[in-house]
Amino acid sequence: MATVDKYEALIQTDRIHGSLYTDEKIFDEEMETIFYRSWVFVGHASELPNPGDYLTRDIGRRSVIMARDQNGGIGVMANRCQHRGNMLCNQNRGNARNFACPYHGWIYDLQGNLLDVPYRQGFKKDFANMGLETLKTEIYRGFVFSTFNPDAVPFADYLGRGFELIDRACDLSPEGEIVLEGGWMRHHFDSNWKMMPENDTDGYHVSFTHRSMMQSLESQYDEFAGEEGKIPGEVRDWGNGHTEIDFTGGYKRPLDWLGTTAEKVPEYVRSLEQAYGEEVAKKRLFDGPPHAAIFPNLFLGEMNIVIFQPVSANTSIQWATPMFLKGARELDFRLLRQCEGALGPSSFLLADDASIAERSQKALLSGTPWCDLSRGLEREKHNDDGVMAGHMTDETSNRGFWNHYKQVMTAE
Amino acid sequence: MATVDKYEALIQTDRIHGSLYTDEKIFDEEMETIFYRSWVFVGHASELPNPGDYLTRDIGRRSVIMARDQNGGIGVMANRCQHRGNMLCNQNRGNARNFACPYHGWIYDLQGNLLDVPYRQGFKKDFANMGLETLKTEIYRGFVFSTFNPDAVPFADYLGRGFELIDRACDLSPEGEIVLEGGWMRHHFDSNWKMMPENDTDGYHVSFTHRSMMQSLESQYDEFAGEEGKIPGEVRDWGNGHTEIDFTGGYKRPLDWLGTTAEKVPEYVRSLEQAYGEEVAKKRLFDGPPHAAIFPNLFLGEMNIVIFQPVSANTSIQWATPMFLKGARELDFRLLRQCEGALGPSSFLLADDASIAERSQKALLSGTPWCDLSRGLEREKHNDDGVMAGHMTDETSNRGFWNHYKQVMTAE
Amino acid sequence: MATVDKYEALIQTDRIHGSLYTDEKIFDEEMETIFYRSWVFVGHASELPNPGDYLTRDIGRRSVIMARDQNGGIGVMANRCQHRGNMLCNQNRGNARNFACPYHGWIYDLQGNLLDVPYRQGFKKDFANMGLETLKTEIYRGFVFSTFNPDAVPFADYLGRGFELIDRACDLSPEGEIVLEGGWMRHHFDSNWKMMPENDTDGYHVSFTHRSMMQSLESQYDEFAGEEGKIPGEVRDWGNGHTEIDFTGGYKRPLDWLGTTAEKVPEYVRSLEQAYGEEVAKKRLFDGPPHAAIFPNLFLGEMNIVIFQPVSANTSIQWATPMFLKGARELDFRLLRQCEGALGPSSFLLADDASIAERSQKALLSGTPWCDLSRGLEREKHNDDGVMAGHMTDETSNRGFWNHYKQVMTAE
Amino acid sequence: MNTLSTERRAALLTFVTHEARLADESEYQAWQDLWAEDGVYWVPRNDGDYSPDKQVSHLYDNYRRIQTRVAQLKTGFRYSQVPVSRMRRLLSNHEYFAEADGRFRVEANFFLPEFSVQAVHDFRLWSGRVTYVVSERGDSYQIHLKKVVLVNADEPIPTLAFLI
Amino acid sequence: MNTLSTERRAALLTFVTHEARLADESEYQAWQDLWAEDGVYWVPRNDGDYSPDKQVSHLYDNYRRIQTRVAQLKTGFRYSQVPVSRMRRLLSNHEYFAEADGRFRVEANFFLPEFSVQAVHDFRLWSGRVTYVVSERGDSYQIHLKKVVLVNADEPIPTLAFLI
Amino acid sequence: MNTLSTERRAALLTFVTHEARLADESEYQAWQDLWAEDGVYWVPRNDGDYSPDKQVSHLYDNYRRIQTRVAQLKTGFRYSQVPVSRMRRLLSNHEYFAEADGRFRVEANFFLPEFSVQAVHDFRLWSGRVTYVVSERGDSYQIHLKKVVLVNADEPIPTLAFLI
Ligand code: FES
Ligand code: FES
Ligand code: FES
Ligand SMILES: [Fe+3]
Ligand SMILES: [Fe+3]
Ligand SMILES: [Fe+3]
Repeated sequence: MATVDKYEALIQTDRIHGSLYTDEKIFDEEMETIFYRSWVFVGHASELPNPGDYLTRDIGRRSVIMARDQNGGIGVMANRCQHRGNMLCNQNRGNARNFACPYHGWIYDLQGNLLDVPYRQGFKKDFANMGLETLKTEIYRGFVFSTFNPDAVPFADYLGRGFELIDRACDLSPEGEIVLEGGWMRHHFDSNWKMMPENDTDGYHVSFTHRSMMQSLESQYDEFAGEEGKIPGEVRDWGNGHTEIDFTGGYKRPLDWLGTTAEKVPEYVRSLEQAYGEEVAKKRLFDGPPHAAIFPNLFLGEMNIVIFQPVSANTSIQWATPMFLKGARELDFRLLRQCEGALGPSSFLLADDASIAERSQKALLSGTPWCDLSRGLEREKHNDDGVMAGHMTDETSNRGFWNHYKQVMTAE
Repeated sequence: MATVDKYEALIQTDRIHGSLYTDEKIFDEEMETIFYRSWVFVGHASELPNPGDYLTRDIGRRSVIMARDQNGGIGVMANRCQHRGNMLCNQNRGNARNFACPYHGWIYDLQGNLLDVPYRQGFKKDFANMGLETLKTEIYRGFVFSTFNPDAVPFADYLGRGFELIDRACDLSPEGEIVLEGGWMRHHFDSNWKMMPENDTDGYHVSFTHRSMMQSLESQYDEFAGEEGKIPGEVRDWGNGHTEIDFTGGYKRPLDWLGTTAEKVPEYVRSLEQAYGEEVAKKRLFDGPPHAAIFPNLFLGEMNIVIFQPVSANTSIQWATPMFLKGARELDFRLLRQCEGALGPSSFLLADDASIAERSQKALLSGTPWCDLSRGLEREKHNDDGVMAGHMTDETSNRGFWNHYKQVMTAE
Repeated sequence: MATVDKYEALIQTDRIHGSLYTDEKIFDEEMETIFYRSWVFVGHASELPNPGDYLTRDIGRRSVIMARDQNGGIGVMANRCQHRGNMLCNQNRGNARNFACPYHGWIYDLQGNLLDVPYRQGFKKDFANMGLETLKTEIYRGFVFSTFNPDAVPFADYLGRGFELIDRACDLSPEGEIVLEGGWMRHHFDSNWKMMPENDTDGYHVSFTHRSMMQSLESQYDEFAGEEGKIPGEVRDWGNGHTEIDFTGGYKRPLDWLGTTAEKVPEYVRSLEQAYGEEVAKKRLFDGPPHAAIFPNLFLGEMNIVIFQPVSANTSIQWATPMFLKGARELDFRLLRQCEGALGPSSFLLADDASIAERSQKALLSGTPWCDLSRGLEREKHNDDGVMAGHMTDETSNRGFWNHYKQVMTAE
Repeated sequence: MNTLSTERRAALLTFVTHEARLADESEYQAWQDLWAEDGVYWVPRNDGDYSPDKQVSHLYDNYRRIQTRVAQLKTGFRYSQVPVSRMRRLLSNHEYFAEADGRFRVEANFFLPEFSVQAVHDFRLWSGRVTYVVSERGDSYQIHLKKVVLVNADEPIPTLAFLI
Repeated sequence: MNTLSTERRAALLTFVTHEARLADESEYQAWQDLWAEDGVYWVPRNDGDYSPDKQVSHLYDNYRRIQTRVAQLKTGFRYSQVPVSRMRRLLSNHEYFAEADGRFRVEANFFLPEFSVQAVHDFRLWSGRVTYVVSERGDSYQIHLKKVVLVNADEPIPTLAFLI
Repeated sequence: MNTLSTERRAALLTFVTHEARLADESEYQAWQDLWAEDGVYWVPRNDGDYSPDKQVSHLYDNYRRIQTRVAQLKTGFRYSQVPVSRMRRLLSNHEYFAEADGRFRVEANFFLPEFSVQAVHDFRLWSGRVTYVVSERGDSYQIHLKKVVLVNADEPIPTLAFLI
């Protein structure tokens, strides 16, 4: 109850309190409530093409193993031996028949079942109770979501209209599938994780934070700097904390979002038309991918997939990989270079967002001010499809994030 | 009330408890009570000679901007954008027409007023309420003092007899003004900030901590090592936490405090005589500058100005710059070299004080002992001018600091 | 009472909770209860051969000086000046006539008595009350144990049957004395201190953690990998938290524990026989030294002496030195090389234990699981001598540690 | 093993030392001028034992993108380098090799304790191995490849907006 | 002071640079092959001004123990080096000396920012001075002594299971 | 660009390497003996693009003050160096220049991971660029200027009582 009051007080309609970014106790509560009791994105099935493939990843502060078992199924489990708690895997990825603990040699299968313990006579407990802690897991179009909480809300309730956003991404593939084979950049931020979803769906900062890029490079974002009344596109609150910037309104030609034209990627255009028919393909080629954050830690960043990883109140890691399209792998080279240009530590774009986030974090650590969130409150409105939309420069998307955050943090 | 009791218990007449130096909670309370609710020294007007000149500085953990506006006035304001909290200035100093936030381009004038926000239609709040947080500020002879607390005690009540100490410093200038143009050394200490004012007004340690300097360099401090009964000078508690070592009693000739003689600086002697008359000048040339700490963070360190900057319970920064005298700038070279010799990371003097402070800090972190503060309790007395004075080696000055500290920390 | 309940809940017969390794509050309570209110090992008399010899060491977070005074007595005292708390000694070891504080020159003798303060007239307190804080100290066969708590349980009650273990070590010397003159390696672990006594008396991990050593080097431990029913030796709980692995059962020849034979060290064999008679010597040469942990911080690691030093919940230091035998110093070279091979940062053995401990620590920080401790619960039994013993691979020794730990942490 | 002459090695050492200083001092234009038009500036995401056409890198610039990078830095609004990081990198353990086509390869270990001053004022440590492929141009050299393999290439790394 | 010829110094520099790279890259066998059979590999517990026969060292290997050390690393189960630390050490401030019996001594300062990846993912800093005593073997050299004096030799140090 | 002969450069390298070792090893007197009587030892408070007569420096010693500094260190009671810091600095990226009047200038980047042992037992990192101006004296050189520009010269720095 006290906690509920706290978040009610800190998150107001037109402003939020700076301590939400800096308070380690709030961070702890977020880990428990958001990262351990709710659903989070873990990875993508295409990262584990073969049986025995596994990778490790952190959910909040907890390390998990995501593995493909011999039957081709994908499971997610705690990366910690049930004996004395040793870390089972200390590599980022690999292929294994099973997991052997280096301390005393206990062996688990790819689903986390305890297979054997050395010197079995001395151990009397039932193996069935000694498997790895496994997470409840759901996969939608290859996107693997998990929760530590067996009693979490149904997956569909969590994802809500996020399905539509994932569809929009996958539907760009002639085969309806994305492939994450490009490897992940991991970019360390000395700032709170929530600045990542906020910033990534903030249309207001582009001309200022990215002024140097605007001056030195033509990009698809150029359309979105200009007179207030003439800026195309909009920001959206899809509910459930999922938020978006929609750039479609600013595109002039098909494939603007890929920085190219249909003539230059005829193969891709053709396969999309073959797969979905000319009309559907045309629309998709014009509209392009979503630029949308799925609460709490996934970002469909146009042709990139991004994960937000909280580390502490003051540090986080942003993961990024190009979203390859199954059936259109001739685009890989272009997508790789675009990914490096937009995201990661040396990018033209995110490098500056990261520094701005670190400036903010440092300023917020210095005193505990209110942060204004009122922009566009008066002019946002529900679109026909029921999604709340605002002017490209408005804080509708960020308010969407915070509304949902408050709801989660104050839920019984 | 519990807090009041705590400080009553930790600060006794003849001893103080070690946790006062090491407890992060106490540090937090000091920031709130001393650094954010009371007056502190920020900088000197001479650091900002021209309109548009600004510098950033930390008050406790809070970054502020001190700027000279187009009318020549000096203001102090929080270094944090009122929009989403970004750090406005990330340079130590500069000259600006106004302050533009790099995140979304909000613009503030030199007094902190919000001038403009990009895409104004989306923002409906009254600009008058969205200016930077400004600090209540008073300037005495160029010394800028500020407080975050609009209801702080009147400035004169805070400074008390500190006016006299500042006067003593400024009156050494033929024009009555000091000039801080020499730049600041910043010396990092792995120790609590309170060790700085304590040590700087402690006459007891000189022969021991500074033994190596005594053995390798003649200095004005040589007079103050010797038999207890014959040591000249005294330590003083001026009230309000302001404390002093007065070396005057040990000087043998005019300008001993400058390590020189009247013959060698005839120009200075002449201009002082011209400005104030021979008699007054003579006394000033003999007595020299104060060696006095102004609570909580200013030290008039003879011909140097020093700031104590707390960073955490276990770390602090000591700032130091030579105190140039307007109308006697021919002394600059000498003052620069003396400043480097006495203060800063490579100095003959403070380098050793810093290491001793770090040794103390480490020892106090290791257990929580009492620190004795009884020296000279029986022999201290009020001088004619009402100031409490003790033997050069006594802890009268340190008791003065702690008495006031307790009063501040336990005030309603 | 709440604290009692906490430890009752966290430490169960068949499992313990991971927070015991990671919670900084628990660490603080351990420091108070185990390291400051109970007895701990400090050092060995042979480290201070001459009057005036001293060394500094940390008990928990507190630095102490262990010194041999002019009468040859050994004392242990806080390494902190009674005046303002400065660190008295900042060297690891040395020889001194007395201890002079560098800050204001107070002087203490080798027993910690205050001898002098500079400028005595100003200091009115009784010197008798101003000596260094001295620790209650007992020495058994050169092993120096101390406690900060004047009301600690009698030393004999603390050490319990640990006397027998120390005897077993010292009795290998023809003169009944060990000599610690070889210097200490100090190995930094990013893990909790309790993993050290646990791991050092865990017989279960040897074949797994040390697999690489087993494959590349013959050693006395080879006998202890094999079929469960055929593994010789046993683990023991001696009470009072003292625990052991006894390898004797696996030795085939005298001096197996030294990796040598009687023929190769005839001098040693002869002097042992001369000192104790052939029969006694024979048994000692066969049985060898103990491999036993004395609660909380001493490890008799066969021919090495080891200290566990807690630093924080997540960091510790393991000290190690070879145990030289008075009257058999021709073994020194062999003991030195064995010490380096087994213990310390570059050893064939402990280097891997350290990495395993750090993996465990990291995994335990990631979530708060239970750690199983049930192995061998059903088959452990009391030996004739009343000591609880288990199979070499069982957790009897670790349970012994935790039982005592719980008792100490929940005692009134 | 080292078939290059002492003079050649000395000249190559002088060149890479010069390149390092321009990078340290944020002399963007002069640094760009060292590049050949087929230049590739590469910071792989691990040892570089993958094809940059298949896997993402921290940075994989062709000459055109090098120009863009430099142009962006020169605007003065590249906030991740405002103010510029303070840097004095060390190159050592140089090894020199002759390549085909009259090119030369220099490899060296480096350590760069970047002092970051944009937000966090602290050192950020950069350690790794740099490979240069150069050829003669005028009385100096031009760079065809600069590949910087960080020891923590496959770990989270902070913003890398300066010239490494 | 430096009576060794320029060529000799260059050859010695090439050799120690090569040794450092093998250690960096965990090329265990090739590294072992550099050693002479009377080789001593020593990391003293302070400046090394004590007899290793009287005092314990962090590491004091004769040739046989060097072989054991390498064999253990090569098993792949030396957990303190699974995965291997990522390293690119710097040697600099080289000094060259002629020793008796046709041996040569090279001293250099070094800095090794080990990136540890076994449990804690972070830099561990190693700083000190290395002394090599070598003699010619074939067209290269063999190592008789490698002594590595850490600046924090007499302090607690983390696990040192890689080749330093 | 580098008009100095190979021999000259080698001799200058040997000299600054020697100077660095004396500083590392707290060989105070031998270090002082390297100085010319017009020597200036300067650690500016930023890049050194200001007049030390107008602005304060961390350290600005003429020969007399160098002597005082050394004398103080030699007392054994310079507590900020009791015990002395453990140091092995690296100089690299050397550049060599001829100056007027037969003097020579050597510039190099340096990194010094000081292991501090007076109170806090930990590394303190010092990074920057050092400039020497020297001239021949006997068969070696004497120092007229040693200017040490720290990358964090304009930031708070810890006690710098050793010879940098
Ligand atoms: S901790 Fe995993 S087997 Fe013991
Ligand atoms: S945070 Fe300053 S303009 Fe938005
Ligand atoms: S603190 Fe030891 S003499 Fe003052
Ligand atoms: Fe952005
Ligand atoms: Fe002092
Ligand atoms: Fe072990």
